[in-house]
Amino acid sequence: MSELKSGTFSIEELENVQITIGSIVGAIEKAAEEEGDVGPTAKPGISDLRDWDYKLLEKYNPVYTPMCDQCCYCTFGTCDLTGNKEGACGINMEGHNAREFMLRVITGAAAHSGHGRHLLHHLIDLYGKDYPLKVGPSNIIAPNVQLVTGKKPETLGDLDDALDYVEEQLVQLLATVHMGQEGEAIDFESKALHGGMLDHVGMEVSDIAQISCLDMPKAKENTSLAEIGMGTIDPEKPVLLVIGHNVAGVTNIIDYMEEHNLSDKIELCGLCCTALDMTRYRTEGGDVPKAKVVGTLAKELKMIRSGVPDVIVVDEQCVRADVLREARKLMMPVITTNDKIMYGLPNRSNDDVEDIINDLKEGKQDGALILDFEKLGEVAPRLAQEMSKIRKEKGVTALPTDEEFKELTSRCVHCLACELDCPTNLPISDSMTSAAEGNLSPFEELHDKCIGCGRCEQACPKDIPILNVIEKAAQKVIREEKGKVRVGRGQISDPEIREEGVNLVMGTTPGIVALVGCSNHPEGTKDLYRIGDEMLKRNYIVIVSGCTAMDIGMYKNEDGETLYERYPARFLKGNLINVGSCVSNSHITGAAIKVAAIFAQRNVAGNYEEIADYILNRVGAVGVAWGAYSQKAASIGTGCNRLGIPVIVGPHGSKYRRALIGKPYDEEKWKVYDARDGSEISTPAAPEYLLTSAETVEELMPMLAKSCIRPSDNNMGRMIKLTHYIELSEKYLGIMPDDWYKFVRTETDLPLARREELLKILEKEHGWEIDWNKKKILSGPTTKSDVSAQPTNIKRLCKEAC
Amino acid sequence: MSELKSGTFSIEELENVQITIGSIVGAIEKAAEEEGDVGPTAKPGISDLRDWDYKLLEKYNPVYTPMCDQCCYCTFGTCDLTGNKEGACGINMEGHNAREFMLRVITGAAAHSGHGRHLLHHLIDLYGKDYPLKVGPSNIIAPNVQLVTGKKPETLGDLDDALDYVEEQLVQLLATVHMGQEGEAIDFESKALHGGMLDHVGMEVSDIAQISCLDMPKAKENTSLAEIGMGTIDPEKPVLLVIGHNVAGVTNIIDYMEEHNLSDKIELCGLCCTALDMTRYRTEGGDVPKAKVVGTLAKELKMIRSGVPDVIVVDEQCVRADVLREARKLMMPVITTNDKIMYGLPNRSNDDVEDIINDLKEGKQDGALILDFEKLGEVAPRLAQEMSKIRKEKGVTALPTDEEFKELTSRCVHCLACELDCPTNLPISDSMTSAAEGNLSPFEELHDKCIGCGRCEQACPKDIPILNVIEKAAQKVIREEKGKVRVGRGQISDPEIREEGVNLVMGTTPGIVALVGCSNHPEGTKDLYRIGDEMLKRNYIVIVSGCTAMDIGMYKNEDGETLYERYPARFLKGNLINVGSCVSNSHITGAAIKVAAIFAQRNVAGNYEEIADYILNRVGAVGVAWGAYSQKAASIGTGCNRLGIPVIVGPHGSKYRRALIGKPYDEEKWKVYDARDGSEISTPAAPEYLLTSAETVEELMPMLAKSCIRPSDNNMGRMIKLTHYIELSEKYLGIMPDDWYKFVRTETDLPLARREELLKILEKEHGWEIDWNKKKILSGPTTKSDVSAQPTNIKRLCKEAC
Amino acid sequence: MADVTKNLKVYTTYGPKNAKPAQPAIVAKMITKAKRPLLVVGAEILKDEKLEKAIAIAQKGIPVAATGHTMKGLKDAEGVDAKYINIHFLGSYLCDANWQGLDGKGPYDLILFLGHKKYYINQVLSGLKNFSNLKTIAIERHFIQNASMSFGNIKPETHLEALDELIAEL
Amino acid sequence: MADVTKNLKVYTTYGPKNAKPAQPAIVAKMITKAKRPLLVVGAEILKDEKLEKAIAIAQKGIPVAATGHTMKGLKDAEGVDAKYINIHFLGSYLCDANWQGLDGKGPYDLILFLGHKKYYINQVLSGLKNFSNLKTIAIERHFIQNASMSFGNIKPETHLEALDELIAEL
Ligand code: SF4
Ligand code: SF4
Ligand code: SF4
Ligand code: SF4
Ligand code: SF4
Ligand code: SF4
Ligand code: SF4
Ligand code: SF4
Repeated sequence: MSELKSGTFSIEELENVQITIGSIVGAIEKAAEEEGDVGPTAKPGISDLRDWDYKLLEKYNPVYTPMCDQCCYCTFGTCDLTGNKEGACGINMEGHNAREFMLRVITGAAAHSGHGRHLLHHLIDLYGKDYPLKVGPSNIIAPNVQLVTGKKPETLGDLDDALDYVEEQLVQLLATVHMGQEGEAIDFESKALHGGMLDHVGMEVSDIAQISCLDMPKAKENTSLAEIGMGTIDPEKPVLLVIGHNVAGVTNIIDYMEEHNLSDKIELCGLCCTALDMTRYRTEGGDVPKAKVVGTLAKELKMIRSGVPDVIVVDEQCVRADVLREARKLMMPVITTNDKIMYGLPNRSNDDVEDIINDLKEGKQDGALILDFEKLGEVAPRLAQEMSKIRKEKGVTALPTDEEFKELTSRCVHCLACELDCPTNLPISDSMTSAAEGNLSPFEELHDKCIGCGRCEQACPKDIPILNVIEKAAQKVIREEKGKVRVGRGQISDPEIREEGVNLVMGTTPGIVALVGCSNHPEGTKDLYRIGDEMLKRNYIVIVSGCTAMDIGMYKNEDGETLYERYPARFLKGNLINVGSCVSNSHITGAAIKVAAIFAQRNVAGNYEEIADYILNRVGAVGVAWGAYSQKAASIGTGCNRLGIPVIVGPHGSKYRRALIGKPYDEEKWKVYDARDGSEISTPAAPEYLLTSAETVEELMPMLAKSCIRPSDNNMGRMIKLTHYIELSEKYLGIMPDDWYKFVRTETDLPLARREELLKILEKEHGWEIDWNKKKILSGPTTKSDVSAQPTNIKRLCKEAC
Repeated sequence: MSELKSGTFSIEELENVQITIGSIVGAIEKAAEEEGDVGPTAKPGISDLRDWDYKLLEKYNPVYTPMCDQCCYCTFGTCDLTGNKEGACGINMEGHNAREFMLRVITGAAAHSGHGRHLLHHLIDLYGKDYPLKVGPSNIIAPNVQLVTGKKPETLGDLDDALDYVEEQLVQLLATVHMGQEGEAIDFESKALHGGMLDHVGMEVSDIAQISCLDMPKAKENTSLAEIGMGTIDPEKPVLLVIGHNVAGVTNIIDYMEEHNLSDKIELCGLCCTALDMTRYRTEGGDVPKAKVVGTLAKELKMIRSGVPDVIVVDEQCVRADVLREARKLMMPVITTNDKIMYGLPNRSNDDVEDIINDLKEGKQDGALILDFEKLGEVAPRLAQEMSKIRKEKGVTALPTDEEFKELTSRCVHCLACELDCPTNLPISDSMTSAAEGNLSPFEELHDKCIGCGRCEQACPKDIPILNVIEKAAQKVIREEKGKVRVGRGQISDPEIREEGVNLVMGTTPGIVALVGCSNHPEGTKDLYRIGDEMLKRNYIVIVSGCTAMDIGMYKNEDGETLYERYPARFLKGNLINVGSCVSNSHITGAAIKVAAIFAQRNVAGNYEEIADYILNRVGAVGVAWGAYSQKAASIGTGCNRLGIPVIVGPHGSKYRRALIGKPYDEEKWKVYDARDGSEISTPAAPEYLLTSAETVEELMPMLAKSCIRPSDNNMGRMIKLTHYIELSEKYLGIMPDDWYKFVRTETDLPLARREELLKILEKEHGWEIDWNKKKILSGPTTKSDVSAQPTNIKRLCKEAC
Repeated sequence: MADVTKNLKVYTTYGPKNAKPAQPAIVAKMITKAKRPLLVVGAEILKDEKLEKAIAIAQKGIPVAATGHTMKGLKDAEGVDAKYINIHFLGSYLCDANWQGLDGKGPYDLILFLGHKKYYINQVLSGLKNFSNLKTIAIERHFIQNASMSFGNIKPETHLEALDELIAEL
Repeated sequence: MADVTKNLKVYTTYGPKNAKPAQPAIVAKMITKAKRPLLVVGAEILKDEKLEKAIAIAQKGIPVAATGHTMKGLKDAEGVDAKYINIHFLGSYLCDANWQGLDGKGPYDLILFLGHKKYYINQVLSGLKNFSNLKTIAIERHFIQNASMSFGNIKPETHLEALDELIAEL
């Protein structure tokens, strides 16, 4: 075919056919838009969903808890904003904090969509723009993309277009971080919500691209189980460790290993989401995962310090900045494979494979940047074999010997500097004393709570390698760190939604609890197991992803079974679903969107406000980012929030600087419209927050149950949800909740077994009128019981309105 | 024409012609690339120019001066990094600071390209994608775009493509701000340089789009002079004040005013770059500018507090965050017109013009968001007329009366809190004393140094409205604030470069001094006048833009003439050129690129490294951002740096956190190759830094002369440059510079008038051998005099190399 | 007497405004003077003898906001007026001049904090410090810089001793 | 005696590590003990009597780095060994263990600062504090938190008095 240039021209011998390249491109765009109904906000700009944001923000007020009282953005500063003072540009603490929060959100969103962009370039290079998207038995292939951009993507090339939009918008948002832009906190809040929404588009693009091209499970129920834990790694074999989030390059390593029969000979293992995505690679058919998972970010430094890896390959995101510095000490070459992390290493992408291997083997360089994945595929496993020999020969040791351990623990002068510096103020000093006396259990306990950050070591005036001491002390525990993680299954399929949607909207499935985020837990990884266990027993749908999907698989019941082994993985009540890696979080919002689209037949494309309103009022879902630390968790949570899904973070999450918390005592604020006639319905605050932190797992449990209550629940649903709320409060706090009665609209809402008792309380403590013969409530509830009411926050969706 | 969808299909009756839409798009891309030679780095990714960056960074070392010893990016933090400690993610202070710097750079770049995107959407809406770019008599329409993307843009639509690239890359860079990405400072440095380069593409896109569509001067020499200064505004007329950087909406106001004969009846004036761009609008033919300029960001609060404006319209960037809060107190409605700044105001874009005017007039709302520029065009001037009447009737007063002034100045308890909070620690307390005693001159003096930030007021325990006191005291001075600013002329044209290029490369034009940036001057605005005056007298080409273009026009000589009136505006030695607003800064780098392209016939498209190397070694240009405060100044400067242009900032600029400074005493580092044969040439460090700060204007002067010395200067050029260097050092520091001799290669390099004196010094102090008969240097210089040497830092560009 | 204000070292700082050192006797005096004090007790008290101290303070007639799952330890204590509330919610309500308190009896004027994770309570207090005028006192074993007043970084034993002194003076 | 360390208030803070208060006599003692002290003088001294004080200190045999255009005031002073250098360059070279000083005689061990803009010198010192082990002493009229030691925020008169004391003890 001859090459066409831009401009108007005609095709040979066909004078009256004129093609204008510009307009063909335009026509493509137009055609795509016209596919089906498109709602009012396809590819919304910053201001297009502002009305919706304002509705949310009126109910859910930004609560600012600054990480710093100063602003140091521009050279007019540093400005002291303490007490909501104004800086030199006129911005006050509220405005600046909202801006700071937004910056974190767009940083997270950029990490995901930047990852998506890299992956997409790579996959389009390999498979072409016309390669079709394949995500499983669904018509709604990409709910977030379709909802936001107004277009249903069909090919890899279509994803390009969605990313263009995301990138354009992220740059608009980043622009507003500049001094002298937005002046009011509320509009920074709206911008933050915008960024969160974009994040889910970026994540979805990333994940469906890799699902489609890399033979990952496509909405499969029974994916395989992968091995997880430091205890599962065989240190006798050459160990090739990969760290990061972007599996692109690693697939070449796996392929090379298979082609060269190395799969059994090399221990290929990973940390963070790359690990999860390795287990998804080519397991669509139910194959055994091709790699082991070591664990989360919290294990990075611990794994390196163990001395076990022979070669480290890093890609992007959540990779400790000191990997090269740490690995160097232990003769582990580091290969960087992505321009986001290059560590100052020489670019060997264009060099001969043998030369690279030789230079690294001989220690001429600490590592190499290899952007050519073909070469990476060969270099990494071959080098691991070589290094394994060399390192064993040289007797590279890592953790202290027993003698050194004694010396180190005795060296401690108990100055407590380490504890002051430890993000969680762990009791290092006392543990040193115990360890010196031969009692390792304090350190064993500490090991689980320790996120392996190394900050204690930076502070110690006696230069004790504290983390090594902890790890040495916990060797016994670490050897037992063996768990299972179900391979990420990708999307929730349309048929599943069709089956379960009604239960969710009516409330007879008590709710969806999405456990996401990282490993910054306040009290160790068992927290997650406890949450999952409790909620699964109670028939909640528990969805996990990323690091949480890992940590939750590290605990077993007395039968030695992890939760994954005990609970099935369909989108049904009482099921435990691992969607996949961080970018798979988009499938959680995706499922909520699908409920509105499939169960309620709402139009998806470009119809954000209506769908979000539907979800806020009717889909009892709550997100938990218990160990959230990263900016990505902020953007994921914020994306959930704009879509009407509340999110709870662990105590460290208060450092995101802002929460969205309602004031249930301000009853005027909680009215909704009835879409049937535009009349107002008084409702209790449900949910009463969009983003908050919780202090302990025990506090979290009843909060979860309460967070799943929605105005649309029918009586049965309400009864089920109230039962769990009351039971969990009694179990974990020892008390009936203060506000349970607010959710009661009729006697049939009350848990059957306790109906009489509760009616009495209603009469006595709240002055409700009860007809004791019929056991009926005569007066009291704020909300009238009316199953067919259609709660909405949007006036224009009401029949009689506007 | 029928609409085409994506996919393969054939045209009626022409079965063997098949068109694949996907590949047409591809073909367009390909075709564009093949237009002329494309160098090795079209649309470079983060890693593609890393080798070049490393070459720069080896000579010019990052110097970190943190603004804060902590990092608060993620919830593992806050981490204490004092003393280059590592945080919880393993990043150390160096790495984090490099990251912080990069974040500021991409924030600036995003502000510019986000602005460009908004403008481009708007102009494409009005004029279509095929609208041709028109920038004046040049073949190189967009040197930065062509250099970086490898494509020469011809239409508005082509600019779209360039912005897509910029946005994609900015998001990649923002992604690396996330915790757990890049680990080494040097690669964050390379990323920062990447961001700076992108910024110039974004700026160029913005400016050539508006030049093309809005009848702005197109590389014109003798543009008109606009009035500038608070003293030029007639408060008796209705005053409509616009603030910001994006002229898009304001053009509708101007048009409306002309159509309705209001131009004489309303005082339309502006602050910051929107003001400059208003004066450019439709003055291509030399028309009188359609608006007055009030001044820079430093005048924003002062202008509002004066009470003079009746209505304020803001767009984006450099707009004080408290405009609405301040204006409210003085009954000035505020109209926001861009989604980057919305101030929480109700969106009236879809409302009736009369309704909007009435609501604002009656004070029902403090202001309105109007994104529809047609409506804005009508509302703003009409409202200004209405408000002028109303505000005069109500007798809205602003500055204190004489009596109030007395009371306020006496109220001061001299606690010095204000001075501690003032960014420049101005002597407020003593000035209060003087003022109370009737002596206003200390405050008059302070007024010029005061950047109107209002921080002092936030600190005052006696609630003295300090800024009002200052402004009241300075009323006499303010009434005299009347200057001139030459309307921005846009690009330097190809013919100009053809004429002047040789003088620049040979050094016979002593150099280009680009004065850019904001109003954060250490000692008041006269600083800039002094610099301009000195360098123009010495035949340097002085280029100005943005706030500097404003401030430099505020001073006059004894004949009452500004520098603009004294010096012509062609790209020739001794000329003073105002390129335009902030985004016009791209024309400064553009001119340097053109020198390489036109004078040296180097290929531009996608040939970044070679062009930058050329500029670094041969184009004696230096940028000065004396009052830089904003992130944009950081990105502009960094873009200059990657292209080989050194930049000096004022003392506040040290708060950008990092400089790039060489070590001249480490002589090994300063060798360059001779492109003729790949041999090494020893040269003195010239320039010896890429980014540094200077303490005073006096220090700056000799630095400027020295910064224009380049290895390629011929004898005549070298003599001229050395003369200025020595003279300026003697004039401003009182001494001969220490290092002047390092630049001498032969006796003809020495200033003629002082040749004998200098030869003596060379003999006596530096031990050089002199033939006193012939007055010739026999031995001594490190660099051999060889006019045809071709200095380069890139081995592959050498003939005998590789 | 327990000197609780010796070690006021901060690991990282929020800015120029930091808590003033507080000695137990002074704190007791301030509580006595306050019209509507509130004791905010966190779940860390469940881990050791701090629980008894918290109860003893509450028994002096100071209403308690029990955050986290602290109610577990307080619900059966006699003479303790404690209600559960999420601490982040509490932080938000306290900045609202219209909030009438846990019992609806009107706004509080002095807030005491005991039994919280250091980093968490500092965050909550960062909100109160910047967006309210409330007097806040941390009687924790760490220096809580975002309170108006705080004990220093002290040893657990000193901490218990200081709490006893405080109780004695109420 | 001028008490120069009374007011150590910071407007904003860089972090937990701040300058220790320095009294003139102590500073004098430290200078006397130092092997290679350097006095870095900024252009603010040209504005008042600080110029004389700077010269007097320099005349005690301490080499001077004259930043900005300070040479204007020093070039004709007798017995003063002063060289011009840009302060940002100086900050960079001082972090380089290989730099042999302005006169090539080897690295400095104690750096004094006088006559600089507060915000500017704090920035330069922020580099030295984080990336060198040099002892740095600010004898300015503001508390310079990023120095190792500093005078406090004092009045101009007190400042001159303190400098006199310092000179007297050298
Ligand atoms: S905002 Fe963060 S980086 Fe800036 S001063 Fe505060 S702690 Fe430091
Ligand atoms: S952005 Fe505003 S508050 Fe922040 S440092 Fe600059 S002037 Fe100060
Ligand atoms: S490595 Fe563990 S013990 Fe040390 S500071 Fe980090 S979390 Fe605390
Ligand atoms: S910092 Fe070091 S010496 Fe001090 S308590 Fe911790 S381990 Fe012991
Ligand atoms: S990004 Fe690193 S240094 Fe910064 S707060 Fe997070 S863990 Fe600490
Ligand atoms: S802060 Fe107010 S009272 Fe104190 S010196 Fe300044 S103007 Fe006077
Ligand atoms: S308004 Fe002027 S005097 Fe006041 S703090 Fe700002 S610069 Fe200083
Ligand atoms: S020069 Fe600076 S202050 Fe002026 S308009 Fe441009 S960015 Fe804003």
